[in-house]
Amino acid sequence: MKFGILVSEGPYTHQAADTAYQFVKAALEKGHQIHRVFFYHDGVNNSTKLTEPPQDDRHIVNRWSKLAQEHNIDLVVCVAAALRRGIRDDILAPGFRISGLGQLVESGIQADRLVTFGD
Amino acid sequence: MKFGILVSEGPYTHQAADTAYQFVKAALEKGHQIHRVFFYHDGVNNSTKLTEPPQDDRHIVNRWSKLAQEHNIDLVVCVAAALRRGIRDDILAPGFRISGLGQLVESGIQADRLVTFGD
Amino acid sequence: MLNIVNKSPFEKTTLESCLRVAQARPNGSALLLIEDAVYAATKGNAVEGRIRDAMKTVPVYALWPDLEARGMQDRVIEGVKLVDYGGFVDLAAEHNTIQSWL
Amino acid sequence: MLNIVNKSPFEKTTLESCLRVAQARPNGSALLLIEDAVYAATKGNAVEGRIRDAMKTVPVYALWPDLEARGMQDRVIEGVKLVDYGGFVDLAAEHNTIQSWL
Amino acid sequence: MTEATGGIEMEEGQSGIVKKFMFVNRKAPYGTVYALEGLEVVLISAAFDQDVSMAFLDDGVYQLAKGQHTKAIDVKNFSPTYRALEGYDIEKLYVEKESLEARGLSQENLLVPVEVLNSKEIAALMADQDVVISF
Amino acid sequence: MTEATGGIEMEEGQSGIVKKFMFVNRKAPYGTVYALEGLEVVLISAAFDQDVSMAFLDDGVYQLAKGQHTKAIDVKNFSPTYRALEGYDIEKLYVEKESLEARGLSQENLLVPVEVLNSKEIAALMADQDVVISF
Repeated sequence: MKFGILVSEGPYTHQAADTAYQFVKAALEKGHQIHRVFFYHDGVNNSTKLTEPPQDDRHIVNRWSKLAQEHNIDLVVCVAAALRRGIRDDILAPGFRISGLGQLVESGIQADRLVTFGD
Repeated sequence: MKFGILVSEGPYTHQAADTAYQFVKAALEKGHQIHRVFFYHDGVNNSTKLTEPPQDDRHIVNRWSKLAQEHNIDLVVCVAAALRRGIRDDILAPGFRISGLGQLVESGIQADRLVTFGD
Repeated sequence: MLNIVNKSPFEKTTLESCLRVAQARPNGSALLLIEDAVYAATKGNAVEGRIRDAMKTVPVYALWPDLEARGMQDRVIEGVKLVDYGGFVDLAAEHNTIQSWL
Repeated sequence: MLNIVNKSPFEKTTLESCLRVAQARPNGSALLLIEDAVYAATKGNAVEGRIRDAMKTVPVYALWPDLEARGMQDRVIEGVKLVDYGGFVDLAAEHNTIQSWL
Repeated sequence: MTEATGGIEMEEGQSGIVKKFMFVNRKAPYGTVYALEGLEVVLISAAFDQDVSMAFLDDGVYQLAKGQHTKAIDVKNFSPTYRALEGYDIEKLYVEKESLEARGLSQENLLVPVEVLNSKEIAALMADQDVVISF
Repeated sequence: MTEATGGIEMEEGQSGIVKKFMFVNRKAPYGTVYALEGLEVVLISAAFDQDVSMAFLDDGVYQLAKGQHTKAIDVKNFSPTYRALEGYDIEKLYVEKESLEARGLSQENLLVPVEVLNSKEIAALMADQDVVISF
């Protein structure tokens, strides 16, 4: 089955980004496909490579990048939401790309299920 | 009277940053002093100069910078919260500085009142 | 003690928690409703009775700019005192301690 | 319809809203409690009756990793079905539509 | 339009698949950005020729309240956008009766004509969707 | 320590003023970061020789629940930090009775010894503070 994922909150502040990651990992382990992970609202803050959490904590941004690299997952950051929050191409972590909201609607059309993680 | 201000949420997502700004402006108009504005939790996202909201919307980051310049206000971003969220010195808007949590406690000690704006 | 609430009473239980504590010892306490909490200052809804009860022991203020933004300017409960940002600053100056119920 | 709730029933009214709608037409609906909503799956508290009532018409699931994180593993109401992240994925695959009550 | 739709050309967007999309609005305006950014998704969805509807429940009904004046809070008043939805062929606006009544509101207090449905009717509509996105 | 305290030297921090600081915790752990980041402020405040207390109300009481195991959610378990507070001379921990009871919890379910007070007693303590910071 093909899942589309919507992440609506930033890393650390809300558990949404953690739960979304665990869901995606579990779906892949079960042999499902991930059509796209779309980051909207404060979710765009998952994508900045400047993030540096304490060493004894999980690194949410790097975790996404690694997953994208290993499983060839499309991580899309909404351009309008990103501009409002100071996320630009030059601070994007590996595996993320900035694009329009149409990519979310398209994921709703193309994926078998769209699952939202937010606040 | 001397006010300390704590801003706990990021710009646009929650109204907290707007209300804090309007409070500070009104306090200054009434002849009060602002001891410091401390940005904690997602509040640190108020400080990035990469922010670019739509042209017909208010520019929350620039609004803080201008206020700091005109009234010589100390805008302090918590270093630990900032690292967790990818806010670094090189993307800081004018008027903001990064420092430790002790600056918040000190503001609680030095100011006559500490007012928190959050979610 | 100036108690500030900024959450809709229909969405969160914050106002109820604040009032539980504030009404247990109302002396010198006031309640200021801002942002989405201004809906609690309006009449004809399911929480109107709660605010009317609170007003018996604690003065209740609401931030006018937030009421107006939400189109609630004609629905304010009689007895709720309206303040602008300047009035908010005055309230903060008049009370020794300020608690934002986040 | 898989209904997902992630907010504590003591903090927000989300669970109540979700159940109002889901119980009005329970056919084919399920409820999954995750994150802070797992407190609703525990017994001895003020909302236990609400979940027991909901279970009469809608199957209720709770995410085990979130229960364990919060130290609530020994308090789960009998009849609430426990899932891990893999079980969450299965539930999402089994239901045609998924609604996160944010 | 290609930028707004995320670089997806309309030929590609119109893949022939037509799904039922429901956008569920449960939050008040201005206190948080969800109502505004939710509306942005709805407008973009209009370009994809899908079967789009919006449901307003709980504090989401406040988004449609008449008489919003945001000058004093210095935030953009986006309530006129609801009136523009018709021009995007987004005409299915459902409001839950129970939510309206709990807030002492009625049809006359709303910016746009809507269909008022009870919880059971809203639930039936939701169950019939392919994609539900909640803001 | 100077980095943690924001570059404030202890001589300067110890300005001679001693205020009553109360940190009010009303949110559950893990669902949001407020409990964890709130605790970080409390620990720093210990360096300033102020009269510090913590109050746990509403879902904040869940922060103190015994038996937290966070391995499966891959988030750091910070509950042992509450046991370390005593070492920072932060010994005034108040828990609201009404909040505990609504959640079916009692003193034995908590990680650390606390003083259980009713709403009225908590309100009296709050009114007596100079600074109240809520997370």
